[in-house]
Amino acid sequence: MIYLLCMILFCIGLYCIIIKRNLIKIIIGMSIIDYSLFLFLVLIGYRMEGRAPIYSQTQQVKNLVDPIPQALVLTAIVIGLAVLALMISIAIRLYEKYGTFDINEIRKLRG
Amino acid sequence: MSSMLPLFVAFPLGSAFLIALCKNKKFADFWANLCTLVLFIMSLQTIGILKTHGTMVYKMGNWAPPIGISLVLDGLTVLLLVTVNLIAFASCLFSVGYMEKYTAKSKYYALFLLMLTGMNGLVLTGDMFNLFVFLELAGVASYALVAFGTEAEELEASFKYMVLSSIGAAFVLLGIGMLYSYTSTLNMADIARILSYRGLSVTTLFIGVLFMVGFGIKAAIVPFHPWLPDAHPSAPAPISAMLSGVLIKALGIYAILRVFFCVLGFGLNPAFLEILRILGVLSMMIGVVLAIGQWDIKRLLAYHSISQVGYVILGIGLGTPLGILGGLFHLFNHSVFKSLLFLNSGGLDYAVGTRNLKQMGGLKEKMPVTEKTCLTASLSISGIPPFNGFWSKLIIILACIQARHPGYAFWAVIGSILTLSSFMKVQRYAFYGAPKKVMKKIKELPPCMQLAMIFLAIICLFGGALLLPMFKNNFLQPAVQVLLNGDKYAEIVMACLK
Amino acid sequence: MTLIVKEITRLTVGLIFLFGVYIMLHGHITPGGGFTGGVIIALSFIHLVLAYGGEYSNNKMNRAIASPLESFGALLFILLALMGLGYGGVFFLNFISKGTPFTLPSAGIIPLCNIAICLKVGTGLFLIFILLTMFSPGRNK
Amino acid sequence: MVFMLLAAIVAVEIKDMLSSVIAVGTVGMGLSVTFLMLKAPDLAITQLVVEILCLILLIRATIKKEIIFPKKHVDYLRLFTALLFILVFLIFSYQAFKGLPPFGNPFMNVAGKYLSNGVKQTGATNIVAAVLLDYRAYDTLIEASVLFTAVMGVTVVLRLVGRIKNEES
Repeated sequence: MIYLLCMILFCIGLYCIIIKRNLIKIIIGMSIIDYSLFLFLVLIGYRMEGRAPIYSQTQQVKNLVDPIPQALVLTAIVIGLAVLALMISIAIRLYEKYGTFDINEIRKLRG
Repeated sequence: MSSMLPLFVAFPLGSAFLIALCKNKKFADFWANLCTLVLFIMSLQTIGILKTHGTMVYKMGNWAPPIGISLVLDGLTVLLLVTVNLIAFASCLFSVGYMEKYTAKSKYYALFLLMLTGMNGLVLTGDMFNLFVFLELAGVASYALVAFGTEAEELEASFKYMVLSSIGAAFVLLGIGMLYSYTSTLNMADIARILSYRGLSVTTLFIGVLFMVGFGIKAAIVPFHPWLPDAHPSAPAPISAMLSGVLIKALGIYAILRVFFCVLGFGLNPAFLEILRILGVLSMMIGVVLAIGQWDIKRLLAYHSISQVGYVILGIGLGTPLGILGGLFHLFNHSVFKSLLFLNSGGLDYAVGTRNLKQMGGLKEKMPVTEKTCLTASLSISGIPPFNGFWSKLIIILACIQARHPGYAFWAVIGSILTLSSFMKVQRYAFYGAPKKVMKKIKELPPCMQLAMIFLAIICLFGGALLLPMFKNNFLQPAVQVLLNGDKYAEIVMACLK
Repeated sequence: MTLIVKEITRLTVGLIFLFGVYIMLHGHITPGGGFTGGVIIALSFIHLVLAYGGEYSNNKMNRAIASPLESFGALLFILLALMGLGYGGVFFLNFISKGTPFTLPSAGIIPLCNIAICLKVGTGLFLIFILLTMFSPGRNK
Repeated sequence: MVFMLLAAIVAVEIKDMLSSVIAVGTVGMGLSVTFLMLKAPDLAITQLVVEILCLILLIRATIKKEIIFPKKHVDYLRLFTALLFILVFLIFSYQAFKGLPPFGNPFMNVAGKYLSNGVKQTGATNIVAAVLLDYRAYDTLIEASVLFTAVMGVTVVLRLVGRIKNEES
C-alpha cells in the first residue's frame, strides 16, 4: 500500500510537532506534514502508465493523469508557503524576545 | 439577484487590497467602516431573498457544478452571514477608537477585511476544497491579528494557535483528499449524492473522524481547546470579539454542521448525535469551571466562549427540531453578547490600562455607558429573563427534557448558574466597590466605541423578539430546516440548478 | 561576497528573470504558470540581494515600489474577475475569445490571470524575504 | 519515497539545526522528483522553486543563532501516548484506505470531463492551468489572497514598535 508510506511520513511530522520542544523543529514538522499531504493528493490522481495532463501538438495523447489533484496541490503549496513564512517570522520575533527557540523556556502562558 | 453572492467575497477582498494600496489612516477608517456597513445591509437583504426565491445556487464562471465551483445560499448560510457581518460591523466601528493605541492601523483594517472575506466565503461556498482555502484565509489573517501587538505573550499565543490550527487544517485537507478519491468530485451536493447511495463504510467513518478533529480544533471543543484561552485574550479587543464571536462559529461549528449534516449525511445518526452531546456537555462544564478562577477579564471571557460553544453543540446534538432551534439561536445570541463583552473588556483596557480585575474598581461613575452595556451582556450570558441569552438557554433546556435527556438539562442549568456567579465577580470588581487611586483620570470612551457597544446592547435586549413567529419563520426556521433535511441537501441543490 | 560570486550573479540574474517571464507567459501551454514564474522572478531578485547585500538591490527594487505593486497585482486579478461580472453577468467568466490552442495569445483570460498572479507572488515573496533579512533585533527600542 | 522517509527521520532527529534544515531540503527535493515521476511537471517545478525559497527562509531563521540545548529530559509518558496515538491512527488509516479505489485507477468522474472538453472550452492546452485558472479560478483568487495575507502578516509581525505608549502611564 503506497498510501501507507505517505501516512508514515504524515506521522513523522506529527510526532515531531508533539515531541520536540524547539520552534524550528516544530516548523519543520509542519512542513513535513504538508509534504506528505501533497504527496497523498498527487498519488490519488495517478493513473498507471499515465501521461502528464498537457496536450501536445504533434502526438495524440491518451491516458492522462487526473488534473484536479494537481491543481489542488498547487493551491495547497502556496498556502503552505504562506503559513510557513508567517511562522518563521513569528519564530524570529520570539527569538528576539526570549533569546531561545526552546518552548520550555518560552512558556509564559498557562493553559 | 443571485449575482449579489460573489460580492460578499469580492467587496471586502477588493477593499482590503485598496486599503493596503493607499496607506492613509483616515481613508482606511472610513472605507473599512463603509465596507462592513454595506456588507451588513447586504446580509440583511439575503433574508428577504431567501424568503422569495428559496435556496439559491450561483455558478462561478458559469460552469455548472460539479465542473466549477458553486456558491449556495440557504437558511443556515443566511443565519451565519447575518451574524458574521453584524459582529464585523460593530467591531469595525469599535476599532476606529481602540486601534489608535497601535501602529499600522491601515494594515490592521486590511487584515480585518481579509478575515471577514474568509468567513463570508466559507459560509457561502458549496465546494469542499474551496471551504479549505477559505478556512486557511481566515486562519492566516487571524494568526497575524493575534500577534498584532508584537508583545512576547501575543507572539507566543499566536504561535501556539498557529501550530494547532495548522494541524487541524492538515487533517481537513487529508479528509478532503480521501473524500475526493472516494467520490471523485469536490462539489458538496455531488459528494452527498454519491455517498448517500454508497452507504456507511470504514472509509467514511475515518473521514468523519478527520473532519471532527480538524474542525474541532477550529471550534475549540474541549479536547482541542488549549489554544483558545491564550489566543483570544492576546488579540486586540475588536479582534477578540471577532474571534470569539464569529470565527470559532463560522470556521468550527458551521463547518461541522455543514459537513456532517449535509455532506456526509451523519446528521440523524444517533451515535453521532450522542458524541456531539457528550462533547457539548464536556466543553460546557470544563470551560465554565476554568473560567471561575480567572482574574484576567479577557481570559475569563475566553473560557466562557468554550463553555457557551458547548451549549450550542449540546442543543444541536439533541437532534430534535426544538433542540436545533435552541442551538442555532444560542449561536446567534452568543455572538452578540460575547462580542459585546469583549468590546467592554477592550474599553476597560483602553481606559484603565490593565486587564486584571483586582486592579479595577469603582468605574461605575466614570464609565456609565460601559457599565450599562456590560451589565446587559453579563445578564444575557448568564440567562436572566428579559435578555436574549435566557430564551435560547430556555429552549435548549426544554428541548433536553423533551428529548428525554434530563441529565443534560441538569448540567446546562448548573453551567448557567456558574456563569452567573463568575459574571457577578466581573461586575463587582470592575464597576462597584471603592474606586482606586489610579482611577481618577479615567474618562468615558470615545463616541464611536460607545456607539458600537450600545448597538450590540440593544440587540441583546431585544434579541428575544427573534422568537416571535414573524422573525422566526424567516430567519431561524429555514436554518433549522436545512439541518433537519440534511440528507436531502443534494436534491435541493440539484433542483436549483435546473 | 567575493568577486566571483558577484560576477556570476550578474551574468545569471538576467537569465533567471527571463526564464521566470517565459514560464509565466507560457503557463497555459506548457508546465508552469503565474505562481511558478512569480517565485522564479522573486528568486532572481533574492539572488541579487544575497550576492550584493541589501543596499544594492534596494536601488533596483525597493520596498516602496514592491508593496504597491503587490496590491496592484491583486487588484488586477479581482478586476479581471469583476470584468467577467460586468461583461457576461458572471463572476470569473472567461470572456475573451479562446483563440487557437498552442499559440501564445490563446485561452482567454488565463494568461492575463497568470500575469496578475505573477506580479503579486513575485513582489510578495520578495517583500517577505527583504523583511526577514532586514529585520535585526538590535534596532529595537 | 523511501529516500524521503529516511531524510524526514534524519530531519526530525538530528541535533544540529542547520543539518536538520538541509535534511528537510532533501525531503522537498525528493518530493519534487516524485512529482515528476507521477507525471505532474507543474508541481515538480513549483515544488522545486518553493523549496529553494523555504530553505533560504529557514536558513535565515536559524543561522547565526547560538542554539543552547536544554538538558535532555525525555518525557516517557508523553512519548508513549504520542506513539500510541500514531499507531492507532496508522491502523485506522490502513483500514480506511482499503475502501478507496486502488492506486493507479482513480474514478475520474469530473476529471474526465475536464480532460475531454478542457481544450475546447478554455483554449488552454495545459489542463492543470485550465483547471486552476478557469474552472476553479475562484480558488486561485483566494489562494493569492492567502499569500497576500501572509505578506501583510509578516510586515505586521516584524514591526519594530507595536503599540503607541501613553505618555501618562
